[in-house]
Amino acid sequence: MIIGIPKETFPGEARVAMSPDVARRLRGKGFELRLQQGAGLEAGYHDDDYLAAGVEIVDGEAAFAADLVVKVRKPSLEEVARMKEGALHIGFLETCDEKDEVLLAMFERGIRPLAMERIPRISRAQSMDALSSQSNIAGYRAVIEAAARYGRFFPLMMTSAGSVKPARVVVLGVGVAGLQAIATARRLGAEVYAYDIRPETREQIESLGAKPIDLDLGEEGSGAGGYARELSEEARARQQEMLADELARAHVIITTALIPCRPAPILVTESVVKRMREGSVIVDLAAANGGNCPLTEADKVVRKHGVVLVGHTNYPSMMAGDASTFYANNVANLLGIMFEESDDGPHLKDLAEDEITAAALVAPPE
Amino acid sequence: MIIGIPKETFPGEARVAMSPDVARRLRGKGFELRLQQGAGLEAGYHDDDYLAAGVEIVDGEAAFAADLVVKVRKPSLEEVARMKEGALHIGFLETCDEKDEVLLAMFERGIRPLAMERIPRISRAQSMDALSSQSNIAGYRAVIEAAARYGRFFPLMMTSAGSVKPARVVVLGVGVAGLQAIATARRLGAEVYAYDIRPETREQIESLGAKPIDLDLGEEGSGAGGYARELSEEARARQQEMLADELARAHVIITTALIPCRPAPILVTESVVKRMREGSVIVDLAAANGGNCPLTEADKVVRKHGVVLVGHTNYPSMMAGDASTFYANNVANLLGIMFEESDDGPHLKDLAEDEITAAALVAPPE
Amino acid sequence: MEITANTQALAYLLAAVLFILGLKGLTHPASARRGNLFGMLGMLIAIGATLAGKEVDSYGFIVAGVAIGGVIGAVLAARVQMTAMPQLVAALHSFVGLAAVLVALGTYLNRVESGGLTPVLMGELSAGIVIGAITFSGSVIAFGKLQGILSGAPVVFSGQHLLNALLGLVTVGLAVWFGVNQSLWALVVMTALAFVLGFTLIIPIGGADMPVIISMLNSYSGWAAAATGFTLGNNLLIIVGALVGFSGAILSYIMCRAMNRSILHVVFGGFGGEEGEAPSAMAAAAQKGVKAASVEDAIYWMEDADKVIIVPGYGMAVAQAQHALKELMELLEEKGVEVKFAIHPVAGRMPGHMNVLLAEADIPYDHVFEMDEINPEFATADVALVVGANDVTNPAAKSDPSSPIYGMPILEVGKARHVYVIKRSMRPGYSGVENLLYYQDNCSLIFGDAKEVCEGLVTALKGGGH
Amino acid sequence: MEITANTQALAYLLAAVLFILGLKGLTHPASARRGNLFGMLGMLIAIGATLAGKEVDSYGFIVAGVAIGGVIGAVLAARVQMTAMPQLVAALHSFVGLAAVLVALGTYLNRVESGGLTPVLMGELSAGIVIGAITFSGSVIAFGKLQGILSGAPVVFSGQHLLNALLGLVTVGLAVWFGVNQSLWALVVMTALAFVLGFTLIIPIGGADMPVIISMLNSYSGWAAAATGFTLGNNLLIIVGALVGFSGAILSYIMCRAMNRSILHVVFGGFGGEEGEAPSAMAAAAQKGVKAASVEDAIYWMEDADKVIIVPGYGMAVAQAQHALKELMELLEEKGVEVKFAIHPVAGRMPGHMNVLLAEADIPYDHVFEMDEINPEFATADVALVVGANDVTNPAAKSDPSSPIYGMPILEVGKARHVYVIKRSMRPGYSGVENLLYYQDNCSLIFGDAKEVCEGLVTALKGGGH
Amino acid sequence: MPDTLVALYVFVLACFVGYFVVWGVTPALHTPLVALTNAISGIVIVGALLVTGAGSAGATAKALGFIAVLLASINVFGGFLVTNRMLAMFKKKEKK
Amino acid sequence: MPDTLVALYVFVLACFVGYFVVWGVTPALHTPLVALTNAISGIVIVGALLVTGAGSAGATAKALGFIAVLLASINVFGGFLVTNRMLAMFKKKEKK
Ligand SMILES: NC(=O)c1ccc[n+]([C@@H]2O[C@H](COP(=O)([O-])OP(=O)(O)OC[C@H]3O[C@@H](n4cnc5c(N)ncnc54)[C@H](OP(=O)(O)O)[C@@H]3O)[C@@H](O)[C@H]2O)c1
Ligand SMILES: NC(=O)c1ccc[n+]([C@@H]2O[C@H](COP(=O)([O-])OP(=O)(O)OC[C@H]3O[C@@H](n4cnc5c(N)ncnc54)[C@H](OP(=O)(O)O)[C@@H]3O)[C@@H](O)[C@H]2O)c1
Ligand SMILES: NC(=O)c1ccc[n+]([C@@H]2O[C@H](COP(=O)([O-])OP(=O)(O)OC[C@H]3O[C@@H](n4cnc5c(N)ncnc54)[C@H](O)[C@@H]3O)[C@@H](O)[C@H]2O)c1
Ligand SMILES: NC(=O)c1ccc[n+]([C@@H]2O[C@H](COP(=O)([O-])OP(=O)(O)OC[C@H]3O[C@@H](n4cnc5c(N)ncnc54)[C@H](O)[C@@H]3O)[C@@H](O)[C@H]2O)c1
Repeated sequence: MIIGIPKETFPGEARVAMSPDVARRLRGKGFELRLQQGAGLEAGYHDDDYLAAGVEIVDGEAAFAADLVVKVRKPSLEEVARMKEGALHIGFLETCDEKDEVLLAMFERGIRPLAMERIPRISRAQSMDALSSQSNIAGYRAVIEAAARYGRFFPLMMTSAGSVKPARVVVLGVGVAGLQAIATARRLGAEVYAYDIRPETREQIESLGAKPIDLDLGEEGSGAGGYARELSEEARARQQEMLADELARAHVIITTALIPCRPAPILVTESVVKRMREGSVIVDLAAANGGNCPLTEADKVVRKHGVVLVGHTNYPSMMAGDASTFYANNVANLLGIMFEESDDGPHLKDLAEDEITAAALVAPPE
Repeated sequence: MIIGIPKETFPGEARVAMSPDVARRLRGKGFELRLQQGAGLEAGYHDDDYLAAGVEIVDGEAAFAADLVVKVRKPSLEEVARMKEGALHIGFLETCDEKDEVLLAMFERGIRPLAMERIPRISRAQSMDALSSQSNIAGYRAVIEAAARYGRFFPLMMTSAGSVKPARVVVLGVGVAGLQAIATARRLGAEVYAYDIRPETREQIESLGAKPIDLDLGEEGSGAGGYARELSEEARARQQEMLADELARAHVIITTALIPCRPAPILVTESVVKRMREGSVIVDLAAANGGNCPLTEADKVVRKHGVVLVGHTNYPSMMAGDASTFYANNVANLLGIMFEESDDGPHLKDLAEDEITAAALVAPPE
Repeated sequence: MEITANTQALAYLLAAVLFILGLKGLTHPASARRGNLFGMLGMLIAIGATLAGKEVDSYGFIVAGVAIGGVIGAVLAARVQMTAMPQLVAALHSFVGLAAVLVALGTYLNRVESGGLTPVLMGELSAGIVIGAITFSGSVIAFGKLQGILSGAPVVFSGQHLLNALLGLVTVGLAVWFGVNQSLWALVVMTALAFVLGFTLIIPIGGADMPVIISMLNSYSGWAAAATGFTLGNNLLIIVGALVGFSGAILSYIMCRAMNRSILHVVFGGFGGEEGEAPSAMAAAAQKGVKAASVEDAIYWMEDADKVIIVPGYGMAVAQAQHALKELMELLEEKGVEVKFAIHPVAGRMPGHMNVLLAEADIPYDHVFEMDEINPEFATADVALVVGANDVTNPAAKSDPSSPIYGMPILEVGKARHVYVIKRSMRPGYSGVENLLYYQDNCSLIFGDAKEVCEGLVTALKGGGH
Repeated sequence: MEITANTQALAYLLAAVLFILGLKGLTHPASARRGNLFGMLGMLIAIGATLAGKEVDSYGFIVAGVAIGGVIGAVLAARVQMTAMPQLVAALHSFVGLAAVLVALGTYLNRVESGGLTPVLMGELSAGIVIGAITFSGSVIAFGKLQGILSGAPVVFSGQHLLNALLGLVTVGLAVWFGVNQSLWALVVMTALAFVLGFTLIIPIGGADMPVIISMLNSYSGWAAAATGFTLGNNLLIIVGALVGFSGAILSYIMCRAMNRSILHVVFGGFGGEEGEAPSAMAAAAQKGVKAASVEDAIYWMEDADKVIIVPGYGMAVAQAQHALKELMELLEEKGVEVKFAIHPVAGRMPGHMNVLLAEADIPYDHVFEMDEINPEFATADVALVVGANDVTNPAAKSDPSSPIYGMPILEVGKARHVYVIKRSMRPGYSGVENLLYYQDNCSLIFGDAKEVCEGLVTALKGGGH
Repeated sequence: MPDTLVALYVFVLACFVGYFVVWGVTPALHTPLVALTNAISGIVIVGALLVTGAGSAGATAKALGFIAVLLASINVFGGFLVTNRMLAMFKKKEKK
Repeated sequence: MPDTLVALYVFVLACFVGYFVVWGVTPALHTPLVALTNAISGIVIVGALLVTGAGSAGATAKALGFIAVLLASINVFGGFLVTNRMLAMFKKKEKK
């Protein structure tokens, strides 16, 4: 079983789908690995490190021409064309649309794609859940970004040259990223408030020492599989209104509210932004899906009404070293349930049998 | 007594020497304040805020033509020319050379400069000590900067996608900035080591939960007034050598070692930088004085031998809001001992009488 | 060899002192075994001095009785299963009660012959008989409940307290009648009623309260002995009886307090009846056959363990117990215990949840281990302390393919010598699966908020008092 | 009205029970006043029963003695300065001792006449006289030292223990001689020697240990009373004597433990002699006239205060006591105490030093106040707890223009009702200036590492035992 | 003092001792302590001995006494041995 | 039992009570407790009364007894009142 790891070509992507350590582990299980030259460089992993782990360093063609291609980001049409017929592909597919052209191109060539984002959120699958592992990084990084862009202290400080009040940080959306953001902002000494529509997050917020914001929307926010569901029109308006005062008093807002395959809900309206103090910061982790604040511009940092709006869409890539290791671990754990060890190397199991692989495998549309 | 607050003209300087709140306090004591239009804008203070505090908004000329000019940075020759003869000037003078041309220009025009950096480090003067208040900001900000430039986590993290070890942060020089850097890095969850030549810092390092690095240099490092003294050639070499291994294992180094009026001691040599892991970060707070690492380039962020070297020289300006408030408080406290309240406004006291003002006042060279 | 009354009195005093020291010794593990020895020695001296005294001059029955009784007692004690101890103690109690009744009756008979019956004596006699009889039948019921012959469930019926009060009054009335009129039938009916009273007093009490009741019956048997002492004019019996009587009562009170029960509620089954959260968790646990433990039980094993592994989970986060854990760690380390923290990769509700909190509490990184590193160490740990973790310790993940967490690697806490789990109830964790760990022999649950329990552990570890 | 011996015995028993309840009551503030009442009642019953008994049939001297003594005692007690209490107690002790000697001598004289002298009685008599005499002269010395008539410094001379042992032996020898030979001169010499022994036993003991010695002499006076009881065959005296004797001894031990002293060292002045850190800090404090206090003293005022203000300083950081302070805060708040933290702008060694640490311990921001906000509140605080802060609380900054910190604004902790300062020694803080706060009347120092002391406060607050 | 009064004195004092003696017991020792107290309450054996051993005792009394001795003996022997077994479980391992 | 033996019983038991009774005293109450114990030790007054009040007592004994009564009275009255004064200081303010 030959695994190919091409270099990521998505603009600004610094991650790589495999780390030297994980590669060594997979080698031990009988996989052959081929890494495109320089694929790990931006994540801080040199070709030499991979070589030492038993990985073959190849060119781009060879990396794609493997039995199993492991990538981080969605491949381009051109990349699909370079893959072997009937190969397996593991990576984020970044689409909810089964008729997506890249998917169709894969199906056409008999390539079976496993979408990392479709791995179900059950306890057993947590070690393969790349969405979580990367969100975690985004949550941490978002706070660092906010602190770096905020022209004041996060912590309370009483000094002989005067006192500064702690920054008031509000985190919207308390999934994996939101929780890590809460934790990190708390560490830096900010006063942290958080809000989510799923009521079970209340206890989780408090378990990190932050304060939950309670709103009564008259509607239940928990959806299937631990995700949130989309609110009714009416409830959304009520939510915006009820949040407004809390948000206007905030100095830093970190938004992470997402609903799978839907545009991100709007939580921070322009009128709220106008009311915020000069120099406040909004880090919008939902920027790629339209943003939780309509003023955010994806992949840009802009200043509007005196507020800095950070619209980066790829935080994990800013911490490519750890992000790549996490991702590689997720992939390796997934391979662990996909293959059976045997004397002549790993054997692919029936992917329909395990609920995890069954869910991750994208089937051609009927 | 008219106090003029001009806009800072030093490139990249965002601070202002007065904040609206402090201005209000000084107004209450009978001072008249004239602020150059837009002087506070970059620090997040609008002219309106000052107006509301009773400050007159004037043009640059009027701001300089006051009885007492309060600035942050050293004035230019041209600015000195705009000041009134016999006026007082309060601000950093940024020189140890009494024959400095700006100083000479002042003396020539009978202007009496009080240098903020010369305020003695005695308990009583702590509230006027702008060096401390600004160093404090630099220490905090240096860590935020490091975290933003470091492609990995600071904290230990054990997750289902693998574990990351905490970042190993070494702080060199444990003055005000160093202590705040230790505290901030610890908050973010890094493993923090610190070193200073003054032995009394050991306990202070531990009081922040970090680990002191002990070196035996065979020489005492404490100088007068709480500052360090310069080491002998021999001791310096021994220091570099003994630190090398500790530093090579570090992922983030924050250097703050300074000796007043001397070039910064070299603590991180090029050979150490070469040994550091790819992607490590060095934040050199001594960059303006030549740097504690010879590879640092002042005011630039460079990558050498895979290590990111941050050479910013004006961290307080990155947090201009809080920095300006602190500075303004320091100035106001200094004014508090310079002037006597009386019915017809504040009266200047004999500056030679109080040990603090006596030390801050720069006398013309004989 | 016959001894004088004075020598006997001195010997009795010595025996009494030894009993006191014995009881005191049993309050602390370090002196407990010595305490038991003191008790034995005291009993030896007491019996010896009695036999050597001038009142005893016929030994046949005595030797036979002691020999037979001794052998039976020794065999019982040696053979009984550790788990059947409570029953045995209940059975032994009943013997004391019956013996007290018999002694009183015997004394009565002897005195009737020798003619030394005074109202005071008759009163003392009655007290001995009544208390002894209650002790006897009460203990028999307790034995039955513990042994499973009778249902362990509390048998509560309306009017129960009224009935008891009535029975008690009538019994006392009969005692007075007997004292005044020396009427034998009064004696007989009184004795019978006392037996009934013992029955009605204990039958309503549920199995969970049995330990307290055993202690309470113990106290009764002490009073019976004291009454006998009064009857016989024997100071040793009085001292020891009072000692046992009062200390038994206090002990019952202490046990109730530790179990968060009201003593009134226990002694008069079904009284009060409102139960706090802890007991109901305990009740649920008892129903499932899960062992509940106290903070002190855990400390007992932790304080001189070689290695303690602490396993934090989401409950630690909810309770914000990390600071208390830090203190616990420090105290244990002061006592030379090696303390490690075991972090499961998915403990808590976000990646690194435990790490953030442990770091906040300043728990050094070198004490914190990930699952793969620490799993082999559980087998060598004396105590695994699970603080609000659940799913991540559930052996069902390894053994039960139908479980939704099947296949998830877990922390193998079950391999430690003793496992103590801190949680508030029998409710499951995030995955909703019941934790099989709790049914293991070496595992006990300490119910309560993680922070409060951990603070309790700290306090207990610091000792406090005496 | 004369009562029978039986009634008297019952009354005596009641009195004894009241004394026991009285002492028990005094162990806890809530029951202390009731305890004292019990004591008084017990004494009233004891005296009443004695006077009503058949042994007493001449009342003249008695009424006179009680009247005069009562008035003197009452006046003394009402007039004495609070600070002179220890002296008064010492003086009262001496009276008990002397009374015991006189009673023994009187009994001897009475018996010589009525002719009931047995060796046992003579032994009991001797014990009463010797212990009484030691109590008397020892208390006189203690009084002298406390009153300042004698130097408070320990008077240690070589051979002192040998001398005491010798004196003791000779006294015992004389007692035996007296018992066997009824020799009056032996009695007289023995009495004299016992007085001397009291002197030589107490004179070496330093002023700091006087509280313990007072309690020890108390114990002696109890034994003297018990001996008198044996002589007179009076069970009440025996019970109360033993009670006072033993509890006094235990109390001395407890006090020594609380002060970190060795009881041997105290009772035989100059024994052992090695002193730990704490006592030496205490010694330095005592020398400067600064009050040292215990954790329990501070808790006594804190636990039902309305407001406690905690002032952390560099010492809290050094000791890393912030987590313990958090727990202290929570416990106090549970008891309804308002807790605030007062942060001086230059506390610690860097700007915001305290803020970082308090945030680490999760102390909510709304509990943390800066100097200007909190200074007006000290006047309404019941307790200001200064944890390792020094310079920032030094009133010299306001009052002493020659001080290097003159002009620095400070936290005005001195205005609180009680101030407790936790630090390890009498060493000054960063500025090297002595802190005038410590000499204020309302200020006491608790010596020790800030973390340990704060944990001690937490433990004490939780109660522990009984 | 008459014997009954003496007995009362002794009784009252012993009650106090009983009250104080078990406070502060470690919960882990609750059960062994009950067992020991039980064993000690076997002191009625002294009464049984006195009844049985009295030369003057009638046959019925002797029989009653005999049973009492037997029962109390079971209690005494059984009680102490059970306590001992319980305490054996509490033997901690030696510290290195 | 002979009186001396009774006395011994009572003495031993009272010693135990004395041993147990003051454990757990709050340190703040150390001094008042000493004061109360002192007052209680004034129980020698009972002895003094017996000596003085005995009809058979000689003059010397009476004199000694009188002084003893006087001294012990000072102690009793002084002791309890002093304790009371000390405890008054310990009155806490009422909680609202
Ligand atoms: N780490 C992640 O990223 C992540 C994300 C999402 C889900 N999860 C899931 O979360 C679970 C984590 O396992 P876990 O063992 O840490 O937690 P858990 O299985 O959810 O168990 C937590 C236990 O703590 C107890 N508890 C709650 N509050 C308490 C308090 N105040 N005091 C004492 N006990 C308290 C609860 O029992 P009582 O109610 O009886 O007290 C509960 O049984 C796994 O199933 C994992 O898959 C993890
Ligand atoms: N905040 C700043 O930026 C800064 C910077 C530099 C200097 N300073 C100066 O530092 C001082 C700060 O005042 P401060 O009141 O916080 O500190 P301080 O005056 O230095 O007093 C600290 C006290 O804590 C005690 N201590 C030390 N370790 C302890 C431990 N482990 N346990 C208990 N006590 C301990 C010490 O007494 P023992 O030795 O007897 O225990 C000492 O008296 C001021 O003089 C200020 O001017 C401040
Ligand atoms: N196996 C597992 O047990 C496992 C693994 C990973 C995540 N999870 C759970 O899955 C859930 C989702 O995690 P995620 O980080 O991927 O979520 P996500 O990225 O899909 O969304 C982020 C958060 O935004 C919230 N949100 C959506 N609409 C909102 C609105 N209008 N207002 C406020 N908040 C809104 C969601 O509730 C969610 O908490 C979490 O509960 C997480 O714990 C479980
Ligand atoms: N009034 C006061 O009490 C007061 C106020 C402010 C600062 N201070 C004290 O003044 C001192 C200096 O503070 P600062 O921040 O201005 O110092 P700084 O900026 O002058 O120097 C920073 C640190 O670098 C260290 N250093 C110099 N050469 C070094 C070398 N070769 N190797 C390692 N370290 C070296 C110095 O010891 C100092 O700690 C501190 O002790 C501070 O606490 C006192």
